[in-house]
Amino acid sequence: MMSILNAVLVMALLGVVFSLVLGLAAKVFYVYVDPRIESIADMLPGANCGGCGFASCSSYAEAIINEGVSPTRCVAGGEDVTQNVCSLLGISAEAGSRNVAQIFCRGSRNKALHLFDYAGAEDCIAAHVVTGGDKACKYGCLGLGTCVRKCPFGALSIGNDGLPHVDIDLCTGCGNCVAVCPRGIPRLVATSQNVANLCVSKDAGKTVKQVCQGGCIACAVCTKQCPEKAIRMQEKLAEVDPDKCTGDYVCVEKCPTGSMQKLFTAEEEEGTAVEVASPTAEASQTSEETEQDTV
Amino acid sequence: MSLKEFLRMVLILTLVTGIWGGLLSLVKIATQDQIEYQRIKNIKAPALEKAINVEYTNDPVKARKKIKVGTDESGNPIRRNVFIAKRKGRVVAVALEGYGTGYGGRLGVMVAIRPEKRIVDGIAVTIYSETPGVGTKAMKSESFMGQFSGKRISANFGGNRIDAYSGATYTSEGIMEAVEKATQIFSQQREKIL
Amino acid sequence: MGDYFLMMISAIFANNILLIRFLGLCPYVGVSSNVNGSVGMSGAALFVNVLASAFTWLVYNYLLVPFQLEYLRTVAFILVIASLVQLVEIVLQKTAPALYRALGIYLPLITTNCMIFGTAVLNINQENTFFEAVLFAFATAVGFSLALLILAGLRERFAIGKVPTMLNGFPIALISAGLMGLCFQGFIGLGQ
Amino acid sequence: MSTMWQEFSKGLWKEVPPFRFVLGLCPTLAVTGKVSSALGLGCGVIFVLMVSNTLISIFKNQIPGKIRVPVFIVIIASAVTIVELMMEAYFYTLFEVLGIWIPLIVVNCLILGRGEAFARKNPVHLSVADGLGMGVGFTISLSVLASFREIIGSGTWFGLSLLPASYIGFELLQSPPGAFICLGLLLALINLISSKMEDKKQGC
Repeated sequence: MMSILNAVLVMALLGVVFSLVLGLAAKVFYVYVDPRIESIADMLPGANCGGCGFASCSSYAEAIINEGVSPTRCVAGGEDVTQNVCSLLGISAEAGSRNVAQIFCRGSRNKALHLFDYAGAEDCIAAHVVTGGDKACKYGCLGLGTCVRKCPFGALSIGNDGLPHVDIDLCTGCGNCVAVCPRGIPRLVATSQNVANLCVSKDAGKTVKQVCQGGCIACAVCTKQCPEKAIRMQEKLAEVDPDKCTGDYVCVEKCPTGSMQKLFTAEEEEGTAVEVASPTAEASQTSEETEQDTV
Repeated sequence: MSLKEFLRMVLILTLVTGIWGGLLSLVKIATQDQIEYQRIKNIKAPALEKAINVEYTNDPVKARKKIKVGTDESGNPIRRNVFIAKRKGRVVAVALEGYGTGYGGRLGVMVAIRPEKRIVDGIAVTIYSETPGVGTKAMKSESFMGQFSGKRISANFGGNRIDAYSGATYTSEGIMEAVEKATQIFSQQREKIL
Repeated sequence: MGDYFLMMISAIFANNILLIRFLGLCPYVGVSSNVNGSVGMSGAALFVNVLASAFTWLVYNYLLVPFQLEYLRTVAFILVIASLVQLVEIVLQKTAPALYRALGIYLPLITTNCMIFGTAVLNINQENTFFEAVLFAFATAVGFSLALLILAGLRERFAIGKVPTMLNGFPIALISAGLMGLCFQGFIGLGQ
Repeated sequence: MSTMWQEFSKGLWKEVPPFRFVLGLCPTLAVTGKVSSALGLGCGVIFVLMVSNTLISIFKNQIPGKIRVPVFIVIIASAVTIVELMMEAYFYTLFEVLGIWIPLIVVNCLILGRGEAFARKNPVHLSVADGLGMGVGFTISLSVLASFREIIGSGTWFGLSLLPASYIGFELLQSPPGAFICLGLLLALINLISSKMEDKKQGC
């Protein structure tokens, strides 16, 4: 009898002590947490899939409140969750522009100079570290599709030109591709922006001209021609200030290499339209296949 | 968190732990005899089998008795298990452990005694920390361990002639000491044991 | 002193908690896919493991043993660990927000980490003193972190390399863990 | 009845732990040196999983959210203690072999995982079916892995010699690192089978 009593008392004691300590600690060490964070976390599916670009649903909820991240990023939850979160925050789901990824390189297979046939690991990070890639331009896109594989939404694909392309309907602006690219080729751009200089090369104009027909050669024509003076040169690159830009596209017309481009328009001049792959591309493909066979 | 909510939380956790504590102690009480039996059987059965040479039909671990052999420093009684082997309902041998000091430390020896003849039936070492290959050789030696069988139990058990195992004097002495202590306990508590 | 040193070496290498004793495997496979995650997990595990071993040792020796309630060990220990983890979470959030942000998401995972509970039970089984228990917990957690970090490094490489599709993911991680285990077993001679 | 069967059977192939859900790995590797110990631990897990799923499902509405995990874990730990005491009393040799792994059932992520993910949200009869299915699936997986390791590692199965006495056991599989490698290969095999099965479906 005594032993039963002992067991009950000791266990109950442990229960009381721990619940008291926890309860008190929760009061003493109380940190104000916006109650909206918890309610948003409850609305989110709780799968911690990482599709939004955050480690867990609760950290996404925190980011929505504290950092003003868009509530439209949860893919797993779909429309319903987005609607619920938006109504909690009192904003409409469609309002304003959103950020999507854009590819800041036009060095396609027939525009950029290729030095050799790359047959190494199919991974941009590896290629960047080991050989620096097959292009003569050491700033441009490596085209091995690491961003494509990283994209949780299937919004990216490698086109026939050997460059990634963004399907802006699928892109949620999660920034996974931006984080993974060793050369910073994908960037997040607001859908309201009209034009952008799609080149990241910091080489001198002469070098750029030698290695790529599509790059920014820092001629500064656009800065002079822009009626709003919305473009200025920075580190051998023309940069557009989207706040000043009114969208009359003078820069796009005047740009000698076509590096300055209209954004978010249907005609993607070069892009997926290139049907015929250049001989170099074919050569590199076949060499890859033979390499795989021997391995 | 309101006070009411807080109290509710404490109460529920306390209730859950308390109830489970009680339930578990019931399970423990229901199983403890069986557990003790299993533990003793697992540890002592091999030594018992070795020590008891006469034929017996019962399970000596099941027919064990606990006897008081003295008190420790704080006055709590020290109890020891005595295993009783029977044939056709008659006690043919009792076995109990004695402890001595060998070369490496404490030595435990299971000593089987035939009560009606007052002689040692056989012995087996239960716990030891002797030097492998030296002290342990004595324990494995038939000629050394076999000497004890048939020795009479008397007040002066040490007077019996036992030859030490050469090269393992300390171990031999430790085993002798343990056997002597076990026989002493038997002599003193004979009535209680039988 | 030498004994303590040997005990630590043995707990870190020859009896590595992950690769030889098989404790704490779930986070091992779960968070080892990148190095950053495993650094966070290692820190959290180290911290909680030492604390939990100290607390469970005290509870066992000063509460359960005097009342002869050793059989309630499992329930009492897990209660201590679960509460401790939650407490650490609450306290860290207030006092060290930076640390909380780094370790926070790994803390709930630790409640059901068999390493913490296993270390507590091993301490009791080995009849360690309080100091030994804390030291053992520390060495164990170091061994855990070591194995976790090495595997995370390996797995970052696998992500780049060409692994046969059927081996991709968990199978290759497990096989490389096995090969690592073989290496760690080579240290067995040291621990004795 | 059919839904109960569904909940039960999903634990046997579709979501079989630890192969599909990599949950509860530690015992999977530690006790699979011999089929008998794998089966013994599996039975313990089935019992604990049934008890915890049932109780959590019954009391799901009474337990406040803030102390949900402590309460769940106390329920699980108590069921484990019952298993521990029973095993010590009636299956002592198994108890000795399994040793520390019996109390460690409590931290098997599978059990808390099912409580959190299933029993907390579903009625009692479905939770029981789910617990039984997952437990049986877990036991079968353990036994399969243990069979591989015991037969190839020492040429026996359930302690019976299967292979001729001249067979020298491949001892790597009996050692801890061998457990990892064996499980890795087994998972690869399952991946292969699943992908082959899908290929066939597409072919039709």
